[in-house]
Amino acid sequence: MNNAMIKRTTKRTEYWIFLVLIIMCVAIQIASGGQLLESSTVVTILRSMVVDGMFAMVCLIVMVSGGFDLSFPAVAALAYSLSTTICVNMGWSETNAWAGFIMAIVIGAVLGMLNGWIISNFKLNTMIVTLATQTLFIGISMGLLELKEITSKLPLGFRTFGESYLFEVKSSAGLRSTMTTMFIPFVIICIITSLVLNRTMFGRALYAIGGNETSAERAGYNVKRVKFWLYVAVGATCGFIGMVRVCMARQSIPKALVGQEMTIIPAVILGGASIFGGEGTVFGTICAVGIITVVSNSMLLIGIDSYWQDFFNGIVILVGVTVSAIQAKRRNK
Amino acid sequence: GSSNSATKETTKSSEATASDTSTGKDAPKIAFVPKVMGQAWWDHVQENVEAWGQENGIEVIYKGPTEVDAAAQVQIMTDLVNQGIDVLLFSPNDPDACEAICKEAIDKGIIVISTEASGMENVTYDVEAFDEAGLGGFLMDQLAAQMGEEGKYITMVGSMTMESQNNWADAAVERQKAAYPKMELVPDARVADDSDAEKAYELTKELIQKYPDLKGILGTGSFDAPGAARAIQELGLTGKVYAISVAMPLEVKDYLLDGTLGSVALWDAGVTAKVMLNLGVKLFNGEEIASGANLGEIGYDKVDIQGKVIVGQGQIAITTENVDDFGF
Amino acid sequence: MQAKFKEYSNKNRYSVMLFGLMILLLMFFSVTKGETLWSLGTWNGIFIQFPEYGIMTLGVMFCFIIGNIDMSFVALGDFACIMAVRYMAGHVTEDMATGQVVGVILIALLIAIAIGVIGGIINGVLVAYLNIPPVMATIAMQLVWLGLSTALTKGYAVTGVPALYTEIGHTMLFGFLPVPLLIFLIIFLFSLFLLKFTTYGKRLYMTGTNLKAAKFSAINTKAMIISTFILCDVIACIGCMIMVSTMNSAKADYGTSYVMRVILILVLAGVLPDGGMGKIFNVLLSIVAIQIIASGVNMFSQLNSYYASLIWGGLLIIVLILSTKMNGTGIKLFKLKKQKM
Amino acid sequence: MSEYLLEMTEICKSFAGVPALEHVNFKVRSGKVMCLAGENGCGKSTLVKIISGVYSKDEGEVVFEGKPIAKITPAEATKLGIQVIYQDLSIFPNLTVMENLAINSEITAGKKLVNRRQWEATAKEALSKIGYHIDLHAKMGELSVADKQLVAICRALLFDAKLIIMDEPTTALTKKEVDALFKTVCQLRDSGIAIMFISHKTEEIFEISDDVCIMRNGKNVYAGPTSELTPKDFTYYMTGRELTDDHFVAKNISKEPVLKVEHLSLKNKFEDVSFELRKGEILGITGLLGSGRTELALSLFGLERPKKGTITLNGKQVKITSPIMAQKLKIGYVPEDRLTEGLCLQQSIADNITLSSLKRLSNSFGLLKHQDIIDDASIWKEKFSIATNDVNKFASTLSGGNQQKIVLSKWLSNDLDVLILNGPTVGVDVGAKQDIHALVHQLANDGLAVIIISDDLSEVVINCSRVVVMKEGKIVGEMTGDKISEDNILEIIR
Ligand SMILES: Nc1ncnc2c1ncn2[C@@H]1O[C@H](COP(=O)(O)OP(=O)(O)OP(=O)(O)O)[C@@H](O)[C@H]1O
Ligand SMILES: Nc1ncnc2c1ncn2[C@@H]1O[C@H](COP(=O)(O)OP(=O)(O)OP(=O)(O)O)[C@@H](O)[C@H]1O
Ligand SMILES: [Mg+2]
Ligand SMILES: [Mg+2]
Repeated sequence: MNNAMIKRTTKRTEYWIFLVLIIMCVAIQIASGGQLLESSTVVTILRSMVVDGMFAMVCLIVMVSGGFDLSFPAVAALAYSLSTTICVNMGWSETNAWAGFIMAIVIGAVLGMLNGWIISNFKLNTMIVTLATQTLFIGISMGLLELKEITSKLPLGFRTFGESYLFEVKSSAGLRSTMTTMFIPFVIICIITSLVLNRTMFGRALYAIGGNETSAERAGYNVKRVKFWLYVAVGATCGFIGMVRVCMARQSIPKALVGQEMTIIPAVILGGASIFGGEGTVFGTICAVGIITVVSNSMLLIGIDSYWQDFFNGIVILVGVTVSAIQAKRRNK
Repeated sequence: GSSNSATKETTKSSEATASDTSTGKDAPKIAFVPKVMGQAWWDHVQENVEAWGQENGIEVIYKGPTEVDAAAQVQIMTDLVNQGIDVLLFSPNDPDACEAICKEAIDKGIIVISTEASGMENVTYDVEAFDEAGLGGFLMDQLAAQMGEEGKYITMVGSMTMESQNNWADAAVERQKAAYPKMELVPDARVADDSDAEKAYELTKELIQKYPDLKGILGTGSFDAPGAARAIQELGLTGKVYAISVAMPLEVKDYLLDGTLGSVALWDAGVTAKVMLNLGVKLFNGEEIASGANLGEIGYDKVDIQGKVIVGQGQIAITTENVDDFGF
Repeated sequence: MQAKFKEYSNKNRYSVMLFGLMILLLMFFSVTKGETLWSLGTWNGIFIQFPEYGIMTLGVMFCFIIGNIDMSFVALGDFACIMAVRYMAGHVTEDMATGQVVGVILIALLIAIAIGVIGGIINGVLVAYLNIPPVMATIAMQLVWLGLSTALTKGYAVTGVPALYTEIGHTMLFGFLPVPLLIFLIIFLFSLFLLKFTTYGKRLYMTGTNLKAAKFSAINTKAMIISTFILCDVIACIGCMIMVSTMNSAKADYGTSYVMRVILILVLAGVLPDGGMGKIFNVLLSIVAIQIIASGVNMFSQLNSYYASLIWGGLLIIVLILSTKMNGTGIKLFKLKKQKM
Repeated sequence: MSEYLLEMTEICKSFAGVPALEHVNFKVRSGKVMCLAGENGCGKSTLVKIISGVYSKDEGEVVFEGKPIAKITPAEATKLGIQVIYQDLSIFPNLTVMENLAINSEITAGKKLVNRRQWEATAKEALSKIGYHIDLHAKMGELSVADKQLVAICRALLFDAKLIIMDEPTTALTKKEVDALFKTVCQLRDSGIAIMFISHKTEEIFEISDDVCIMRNGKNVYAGPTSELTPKDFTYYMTGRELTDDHFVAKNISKEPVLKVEHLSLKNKFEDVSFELRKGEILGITGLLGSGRTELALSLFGLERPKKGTITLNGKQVKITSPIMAQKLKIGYVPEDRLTEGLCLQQSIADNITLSSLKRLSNSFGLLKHQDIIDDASIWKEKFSIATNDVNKFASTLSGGNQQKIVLSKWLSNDLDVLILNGPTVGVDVGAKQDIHALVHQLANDGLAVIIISDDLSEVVINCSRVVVMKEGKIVGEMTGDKISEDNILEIIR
């Protein structure tokens, strides 16, 4: 019984990814002369996981359902830039961040509806649909609406919210680092994703659809409805995440997230999600995002020349996917 | 200023006379190609270009690539040149990449004026707010003064492939080697923040972690100083670590006021754009330009012409005193 | 007659749609900007511009047909060009005779092509032997090539392209045919030939439709995948070398915006990365349509370049929806919905 | 209430204008087994999907328990007591056995949240219905086909089903498992549940059914008690022609074996396998699921690399490392799963037929001879009477049996010494089966050496001049001539 359980656990991708994360942390800790686990570094790494981590959750949930979303950065970008632009244009320079959040969530949901409508009504490759909507959303935001970068005019409420922190730590050198409040939404979104995927019938529907869409339909799920609401929820969440980013970076830049999908999607796949759907866990995804963040945030510490960072990043992803591909092959044997 | 409006008058009148005469020259078709669309910096330029267009009654096509990509920019320039314009103004992502299309444009009789591209061959003129080494040296001088001319520093750029930012950073390092022997460039030498203040913030923290005795960060992109300042402030290192870069005044106002940043550098690209527009019209109307000419904007009333390069005195240090003077 | 057309349009619905699209576009721009559109200069511009990414599109098309995707081709091409330009810059001296310069250029081209082959082999091995999903493998390789180029050049453009080479990109043969367009046409005809008239082409489509079945039919699918990546990356490198001649230099990040554009063109042409689908003529139509939109948007001084994105995205959605409706699936789905409600 | 549980009258259904069902009538009695039979593509699965609400009918009336049902969704059908085990089993390969067992009933119950304990209880209850044991936490996709089948049956039993429909449940099962399944079916029938059973295998239908409904081209041609039919009538109704099942008699067997396999072993799959094959002979290989037959065939075709043993072809010892090499050595292989291994559905029939002989159909520069491809394909279309008017149509437009003929032609158009057929008539209707068998006989008599791997014992008996039985990776028996009979084979297997 216990043996069987151990066997099952060691078969899972997230187990390996977690091991890799630990080994990587130890290796970097040694290579950087003990600088990685310095409290301020840890806080910085956790902080920089926030936005990528939340996007990874969104990406994961879509991938579980057998989809492939390229449009989420564009949705987030359009949602937050439109929302902040409205705030600024209405002269709400003092406005509370919540107004912006609500607007962004609504806009995100509306954009998600377009994705959801197309994907649930027409049998189309989701990657292509979201490629199209991504292009469209960028065109709407920068072409049709001509949304501009907002930095100094960003409403005060947004900035204050972004500056707020949970606690502060002092490193051995006496350097103060603060843990951003935005870490809470990150944790909440991870928990919600995990609960939705594992504890609700909606979540099981996503796995079921990802595993075998016709069977899901025959089992009694309304696949179209599930898919539609999935993309609406994803859109709304993207709007929310976008606003978190605006508050953290204290600037709303319509183009800032474009291309982000190319770093998030590899992380999610590294974490055990399958591009064919039906596989993937929150834990594995967090570990994978952890690996990528730790690596990219400690390149300087371990002495990798800045000019070589892209190369090194590429190699890390390559090694990661190779390991999981080989492992998958072994498992299927 | 008054000189400003004076040029406007002359431009207008010369135009009026031009259209009356038998040469039949209409208002020139002018196009301005920025490095990229939709960034605050270039939005500011766009506003200035549009304002100029309204004042002078000349429609200016303002059109740039959607990504910081030389190839995409050249494609747009190709379109414009082929659709028939009289004056092409641009700021290249990559000067070398634009040579060919510029040559074509000049062969077609188009007046070509570039900026931030002092090395270009196939242009009628190149307008610079300052000379390239000048900005790097200027930034270094400012930083050195704040650091007390000693200590370790590092350079930061928006991305490793941004030509002009790299040039300025190189010039800054040159300047340090020549003038500030007690300052030292750390082994990492240069980092890139992907033109993202959040990344600049993370990088700064990481740098300070790695180099506890780091004293200065010299950035050349407009996101460098704001991001670095946030990290410095959070780490409680105000007055111990200094950062400087090119930046938009209002973006760094808070940091200047609370002393996290001593100063940032700026040139008003909007003004430079207007100068280019004025110059373009003058050339279109057949006027000759010589050293000491007045191009109608502050800093350009007595320009210095070296070959094809017209250099103004456009760079400005932004400090607490003048941060509110710009309105952007 | 009508029935015949119906049958034809059912079989070639993408061609029909793209033709319709093209006519609509031309009509629209004729009405709004007729004078500019129908000037020699505009068409000149269109035909000078699309060859460089058009060539890359033809390369990636092969990858799509076999059911793979390549995200690394521009980064690889840039790397190849950097090496080629370095070689040219190092070996061309002022007092060289034209013949010698041509020799150096040819060697440089061979270097670029060789690097394309290497890049293709790496991609192919990652996908065929290590079973890494192509998207992942090529995104990683894209970073690797970009990183290598950045490290080698410190981010600067590599200059020193001989004048003779730069001329290639700007010479009009017989006074009307730009050399890049000629090269595009040659590669187009070559691809057409490969796809339609050779066993390679047939195997490519079959392997793309069902890799396992192809393997069971005594097709060396691993070799097919690798050779397709080689073909794709070599063609992409040629496209990048044309970019070098128009840009007079090589750099780590030239043409990065072409990756998405190329994918967009292919999808618009009905060449989906699922494999086994698509006609090369539709790709040609799609390339031209995309360029007409880009150039068309540039004719309006009040529209910024992002409008091209807007139109591309919108059109792609419409084309996708129409294509499922013509398939019958779209209509069926609607019916199902109605009856259920 | 009538004695009938389900009554279907005048059912019509067409897809995009093409009729699939035309005025179908039949009735199902409670506590009886009704068999639905008919050629490939005659509309059996479509009919099932109409009953279960996956498709909606165009015309006609469905009456269940005396109440007419107008519109129905799959979930509502479940509530009414209709359970379907689809042809493809409708399982979720990425979920565990427990989840697969419980998910349907949870959905039907309209649950919004997941209660693990409840799920586990449900799953255990389901398994207990037929007293079947399996690891609840195993991944469904990793189970064997037979286990998947049983899980699907358990899942169906969870509901208080009044009608259970099984769409070709025996195609992937061997005799032993079929027997186990039939036992379960009898149990269910005796407890008063109506069973609707779809099959292509005549023997099975006569073994299990009380009533039968035979369909042809979307119309039903017979509906009534099975006892009133003879097998001969049955096939006549199904195909519209008289069929004679000729036993294969090898006419000209070569002296020297063309293929000789000695002590071949593949780790965990099969061990120490030796046999000989002569020209003009048809060798049958049969055995239980997982006995390693497929791997043996794959080893002969270069897709597996056996570590030990030798393969001798025409007197020369060879190492076969790839299908390309196998083709060069004149070995052909028709895979067991035609959809994933045999066909490129979205390509033309002609391209599929000629896929492995492109070298012959091109010149020395690799240039295709387009006309030859069409001609070649047309020859096979005639020879095999493939039901299509145009070889340029997609392979997906054909019915299952005709698709199988394409896969066969693909290899037969090569010049072969040895042809290996793995499950050549799986899911193929009797008519097409007959055609395929006749052709194989003719080929063997023309000097081809054939290996048939099959679960269908009657197929093995009719077609083979020699039979090898495998069990757990070893050859456990061999028989020739008159010794070949279903009983003898079964005896060895058990
Ligand atoms: N979704 C669909 N769209 C169009 N045609 C369909 C569809 N489903 C089935 N058909 C057609 O309806 C006919 C009946 O198909 P069905 O699947 O019911 O056959 P079947 O009797 O189950 O065959 P088999 O024995 O091969 O399982 C076939 O000609 C098939 O091509
Ligand atoms: N000795 C063994 N140990 C463990 N697993 C085995 C062994 N032999 C077979 N199996 C497993 O049994 C399953 C079926 O095996 P295989 O494909 O060889 O069956 P087969 O006899 O060809 O059946 P069929 O042709 O009816 O599909 C596979 O999952 C295989 O891994
Ligand atoms: Mg069926
Ligand atoms: Mg098998």
